[in-house]
Formats: sequence, structure tokens, C-alpha cells
Amino acid sequence: MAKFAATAQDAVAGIQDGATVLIGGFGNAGQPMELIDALMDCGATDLTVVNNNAGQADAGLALLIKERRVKKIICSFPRQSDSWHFDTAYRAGEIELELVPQGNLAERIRAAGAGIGGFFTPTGYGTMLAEGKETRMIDGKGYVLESPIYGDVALIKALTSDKKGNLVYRKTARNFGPIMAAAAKKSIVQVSGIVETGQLDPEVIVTPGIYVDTVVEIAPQAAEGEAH
Amino acid sequence: MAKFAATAQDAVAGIQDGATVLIGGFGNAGQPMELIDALMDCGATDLTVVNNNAGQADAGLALLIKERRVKKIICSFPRQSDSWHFDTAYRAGEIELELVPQGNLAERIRAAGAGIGGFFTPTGYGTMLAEGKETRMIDGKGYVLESPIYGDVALIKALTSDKKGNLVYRKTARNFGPIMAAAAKKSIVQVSGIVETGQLDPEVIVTPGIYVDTVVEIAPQAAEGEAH
Amino acid sequence: MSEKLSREDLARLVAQDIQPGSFVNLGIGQPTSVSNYLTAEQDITLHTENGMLGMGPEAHGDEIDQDLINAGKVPVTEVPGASYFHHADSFAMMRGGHLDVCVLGAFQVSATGDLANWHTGAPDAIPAVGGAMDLATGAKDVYVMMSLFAKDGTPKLVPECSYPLTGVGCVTRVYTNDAVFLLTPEGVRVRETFGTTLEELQSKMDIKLLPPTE
Amino acid sequence: MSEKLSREDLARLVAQDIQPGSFVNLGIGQPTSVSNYLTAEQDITLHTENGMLGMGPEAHGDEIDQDLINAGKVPVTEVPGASYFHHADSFAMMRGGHLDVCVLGAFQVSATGDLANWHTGAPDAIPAVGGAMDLATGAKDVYVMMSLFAKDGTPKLVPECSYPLTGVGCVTRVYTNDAVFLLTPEGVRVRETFGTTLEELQSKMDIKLLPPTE
Repeated sequence: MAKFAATAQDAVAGIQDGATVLIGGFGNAGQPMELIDALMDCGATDLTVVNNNAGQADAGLALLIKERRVKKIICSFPRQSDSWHFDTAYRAGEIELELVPQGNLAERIRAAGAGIGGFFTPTGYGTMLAEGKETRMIDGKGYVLESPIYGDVALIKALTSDKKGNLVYRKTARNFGPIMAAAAKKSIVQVSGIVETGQLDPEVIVTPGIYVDTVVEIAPQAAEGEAH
Repeated sequence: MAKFAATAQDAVAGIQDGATVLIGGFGNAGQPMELIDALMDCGATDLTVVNNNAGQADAGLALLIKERRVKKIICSFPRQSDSWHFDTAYRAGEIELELVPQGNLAERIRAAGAGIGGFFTPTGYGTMLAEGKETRMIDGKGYVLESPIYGDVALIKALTSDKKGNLVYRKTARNFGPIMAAAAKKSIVQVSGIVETGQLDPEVIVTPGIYVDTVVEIAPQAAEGEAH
Repeated sequence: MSEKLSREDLARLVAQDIQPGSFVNLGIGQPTSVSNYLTAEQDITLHTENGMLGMGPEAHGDEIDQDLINAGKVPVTEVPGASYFHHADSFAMMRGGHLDVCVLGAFQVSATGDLANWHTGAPDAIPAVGGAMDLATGAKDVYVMMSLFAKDGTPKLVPECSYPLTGVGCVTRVYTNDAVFLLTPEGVRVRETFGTTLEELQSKMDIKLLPPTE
Repeated sequence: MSEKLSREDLARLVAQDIQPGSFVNLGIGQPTSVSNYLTAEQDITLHTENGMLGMGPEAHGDEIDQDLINAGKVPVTEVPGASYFHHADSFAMMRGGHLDVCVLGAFQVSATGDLANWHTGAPDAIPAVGGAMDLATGAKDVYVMMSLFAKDGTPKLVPECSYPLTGVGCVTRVYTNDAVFLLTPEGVRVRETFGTTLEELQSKMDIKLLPPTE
């Protein structure tokens, strides 16, 4: 049953040291920036973070990494032109990296939410990212066994929630949100707006409220913040 | 690229003897009755049919079974009060039954569309439906390895298609449609209406046109046909 | 309580025991009657495995819509806040452990929570499983509603199921007209009895019954 | 043709070779330029793995919407008939073999279609794979666009890749400024050459080249 928090700080209160935190977003789209900032403020450390990337520039996840609050990151694409905080931590041996092909990352998160104990994927077969993993030929094609990625907490961003926590997203900001909401014990969602129950068409709800624990409304920033 | 057929008969032309046919619907909801009737008329035989049930009363799939056009059925719930044609064929040893728990059936169909070679599911573990299957303990819990169910053809029913074959469904008639469309080499869809491309909101499309091969518009019957 | 519970009172008891705000799947048959006793204050969300959360009561008259049915293929209604999804997503929701409670009927339940409710095992029976195994596997709590004794007087809560299993170690509570049983790591604990005593029940059953905790 | 193809002409050639009505994913970098030469008549639908079919051209000015970006995180537009889906559904679409063509860049391609395009293997490099392995695995046809020779003159279409692999046996065609190669069960067939000859190419490469079929 979704609860509603007054602030991002209230929403993330209770995230424990050592937690596995699934963080939505791909680029800026769908990135729950205010929730990440609140996670920074709340002081939790020794985190395992699951995200497509490993932080960019001097904001959000990059700052968590800069402050050495992330002991391990599971992602597909850590190295970017502005991933300097990750690069530094990684080269210093101060952050563990589990590199996962993006589709396997998504499917592993989905598996966690769907109660699947493991699955055979063709992606990565025959590559160094399959080294040490169980493989199998199925109908003449090579597959790698991959395991679910469960989260203690998910931080995601959606467009609108109703009072039951049913969510809709906007364009490519949907990305990891729906699967992370299902894969975490506790899903914390920042939304641009909250509407009365019944205002969202039941046919278009992407994340049913059963997957949502805490919702906080964060008014969208003016466009100036978006330029970088 | 979706093509548009003038009639249900045109839509199903080309289904071969021996084909595996995924048929959508749960009860009457989402059941592509006119496409099934057309499959009956087109004469294809030795079919493997995947459906939740094994035909009801004297219509649709039940008639295909009555006429011994189905050599094997993969389903979760064959036995119903009005499944007499299946019951007769089964007791006569004239139809093969692969009984699959409904959620495993859905996940196996989903796996086929998603390129997953197999998956470990807890459902059925320790039961006679797991006999002969590979099992594994994962984190102390028992799982059964299940394989994808691919279709040569899917026959499904949606509410509306645009000219690109993008589909939306209606209420619980959605059921198996989206996953069957993705799991079959050729997806044939009957819809109640066709709209211009751009008329469906990109946020609410459930089955993108990439999964749709043939669309045929079948005007909904008057309510009289729905009473049984 | 001085009498065995009626079917209605049993359904009412199960309904009362469901925590407010829960997401619940009610199996076909007797469990469906639990919905009659859920209160608005409980704010329970019902799931039907054919692709819906927020299922409302059975539809009647003009409400009937053949595209809106439950897992028993009975026309139902939707409540505000409902959502629809496809079969794989619906069973992922169950299998992934997101439902709080699933209420099921049973032929037999074992002392360790094994459930038998899909197949009598009769050699000439045509088997049909539907969503039974998925329902048994997924919910955080699986409550069984059944009569405690078969027509021939043999108990249905047993050391080991003789009928083919639906799921292993999945049942957490058994609601019967005679008593409510909690299936715990310590064993089968009687929570309360109706028109009988723990001693009387123990004399008719082949499993060790633990007394209610204070 | 009497000259090596320019990058623009190479992109145009790839675009022309894509069948009308195809669903296509264009990788980051040089492959993206193929979109400049797709015609309206071809009615190609572009996929971006961060959750969209029906991607339009890059967005400029007022069109820019931070919620609408491509896999390279560049703001893009949507075309009529577009649809959005989550990451697992998007990669299921790729992995399931539903895309007709994926166009990728490469460090190396082997004669049997192995692809190396994600990692130089340098010991101090921070690895990053993104969707590269998924793109290589899923599409019905994987076309590679690359220069045929590295800056040091060594060929990049090789008997066996020395760089870490992205995928095994996945590439079906290699488009270079010097020639187009078809990777067939019989071996590497030269479809056409630009400003060179099969014999000249053969003299610079370590794999057996088969002549164009009639």
C-alpha cells in the first residue's frame, strides 16, 4: 500500500547501510535526482548501487561515489566522458564494479521482480563477461545462465501517481522504472504530480501500485537545470 | 511490417499443416473466434495448439479438436464442464496433452518472444508436473527449468490497431495477446477497429507493431452471441 | 466459541484476518466468498490472475462485460484504481511474491504446509491445473479454507499428502469450520477452535497439535 | 566504382540496402549517420534500446525534451506510430530477434562473423559494454560499418579477433569504404569493391576472399 512522503528526505529515511539500491534512469531521463540527493544527505553508506551508469559529472550518483558511499556498482556503462568520480574510485580500487550487458541487466532486474531464479540468455555468450558463468547450448545456440538482481530499495522517477501508487511514466524516462519497482523490497518513487485514484485510465497504468511503497511529489525543475 | 487482410480467411491463409498455433484468450475474453473459425475452414491439420484451455462447447477450438485437426495441445486447464470434444479425443488417445501451470505457460511464451533459452521457476517444483525436468535449489528454494514455447503462428484479438499494427487491448481481454504476438513467427490479429497511424498515444500502446504481421478488422458481434 | 463455524462465518473470519491495505488473490470456489466480508475500511485490492488488480464484485445485468472476467470466467467489475496487464506480467506479480495473501481451497494440507488441491490422482481423471500451482507458490501468505474432515471422516490436515501436490511447504494457515491452524516452523499450532477442543481434535488427527500461544 | 566511398556514401549505401518496412537499430557513432539517408518511401522504423520504437531525427531548439533521448543520450524526436516500453521489454525485443537489422561499428570482425567492438582489452582501460552485446546478439542481420584497415594498415576483417569479443558469429555483412563483404556459410564473399579490386584487397588481408556471385 503506497504511502506518501512530504519530502525526498522523508521518503528515503530508513535506507540502511549496506543496502542494495536500484536507481532508475538512463541519462537524465527518469533519473530520480532529488531522491539520490536525499540518499546522499541521509548518510547511508556501504551501498551496492544498480544503475545503467556510474554517475556523471558532479551530481547525484557521482557524488555518492565521490564520497565513497558506494562499495559496489552493478551497471552496463560506467565509463563516460564525465564519469571522473567513478574513474578515480575505480582506479584506486575503492569501488567494486560488476559489469553487465544492458539487456542482461534489465532482464536480471525483471527476473527478481518476477520470481525467476535464473535464466539462460544468449547475450554475452563467448565473451569475457561470461567467464566463470555456467553456459549451455540450447538448440545449437550458446546461452549464459544469469541470476536475478534483487534490491532492498528502488529509487525511481515517474510522471504521475494516483493515491494508490499506480504510476505512469513519460517517453523514454520509463526505462528501468517499472522493473526496478518490482525488484525491490521497498520502492520509493518521485513523481511530478499526484492525482486522485480513478483519474488514471486502468488500461494505461504501467506500474500498478502493488509495486510502490513510498511516493513523493517533486515539482519539475525549470528547464535551466536541464541544459547540461 | 503489418499487412491488412480483408477477411479472416485471407488472414489465416498460409497456415501450414503441422504448425504450432498460439491462440489467445481466456474464456471468451480476447478469444479470436473468427480467426479460429477461419483456421477451421482453411483445412490445416496436425496442429499443435497453445491455449489456456482445450476448447469449450461446440465452437472454435473445440471444433478443431472434434475434427481431429489438433495433434497436441499445450494448456493449463483442459477439463471444463463443456470440454467434451477434448475429453473424448483425449480418452480415445487421439490428442496429446502437455499440461503446464498457467504462470509457467505465460512465462514460457514470454521467454520465446524475449529470446530467453530457459528459466528457473518455483512453480511446480516438487509436483508431478516437474517430473523428468531439471530442478535446482537456488538460495534454499526449489526451482524447475522450463523452456520457451515458440509459435509458428499466433492468433490473437485486440481492440484497436493503427496502420502500423500497434495494438491496444480492452480490460481482461489483454491476457495472452501481447506475449503470444511476440512469441510467434507470424502474428495474426483480429481487431474491432483500425485507426490512422498517430491516433494511438505512444504511451499506451501495449503491443508495438513490430510484433504484428497481419491485421483483420472484425466488427464486434451484437451481444446475443455473448450470452453463453 | 460453542459451535462449528458456518461457511459464512468462516469466510467472515478469513476476511477479518486480512491486514488493511493488503493485495489479495481469492481462489475459485469457497475462497471467493471471502470478498463478501471485506470492508471498505480494509481497503483490500483484489488480484485476478487473468490480468487485473482492483477487481470489484461480480457483475450483474447491464454491468456484464465479456471483456471483464475473473479467473473463474465470471463477469466482474472494476474499482477505482484498477489496472490491467498481460498474463506474463500478472503471473510475475504472483510468482515474485508481491501479493500479501492468497486464499485457496484444498483436498489436503500437510503439517509442513504442502498443498494438494488440483488433482485427485484418480487414474482416469483428465488433469487440469490452471493457476493453482502459481497461486500456491507466490503469495507471502497462503491461507487454505477447507473442511477439516472429508466425508468419510478422515482428516484433511495430514502428516503427508496422499494426493498429488500443488506446492511444497507453501501454506501458512488453515481455516476450517472446526479450528484455525497456524503452520509454523515449530509445528501445527491451533489458534482457536469452534465447538470443539484441542483434545478432541487431537484424538481425530494424525499430527501433533500445538496449543494456542498466549 | 572508381574511388573509395566517402563516409557519407557508405552511410547512403547501407541505407539503400535496408529493406522497406524494416525495424532497425542504428548503433552509436558512424551507424547513426545511416538515418540521414533513409527515405520516407522505405518506411523504416527506428528502435532505440532505451525504450522506444518510431524514433525520429535528432531534436533541435524547442523540440528538445530531456525525457526523449536515444541510446547515445542525445535528444531525439518521435514519429507518428511511435511507442514506448520499459528496458526489459526493449531488450526482449532485441534479444528475441524481432529487429530486422542492427548497424554497428567495430574494432574487428572475424571471417566467421565474430564481433569485437566494446573493449580494446588494454589492461588499464575501464570496461563499459552498454547494449553492445545485446545489439550484436539479437537482430536478424547485423551489419558492421567500419574502415577496412586500422591506422597502422592492418586489416580489421580478420581470421580471428584479437580484441575481446562482443558476440560470436553474429555479423552478416561488413560495409567499408573499400568494399562490402558478405559473411556467408561458404566464407567471406566480396559483394562489391570501391576504388580497388578483389585481388588488391586479397593481397592486404589474411582471410580468403570469395568473388561476387553473378
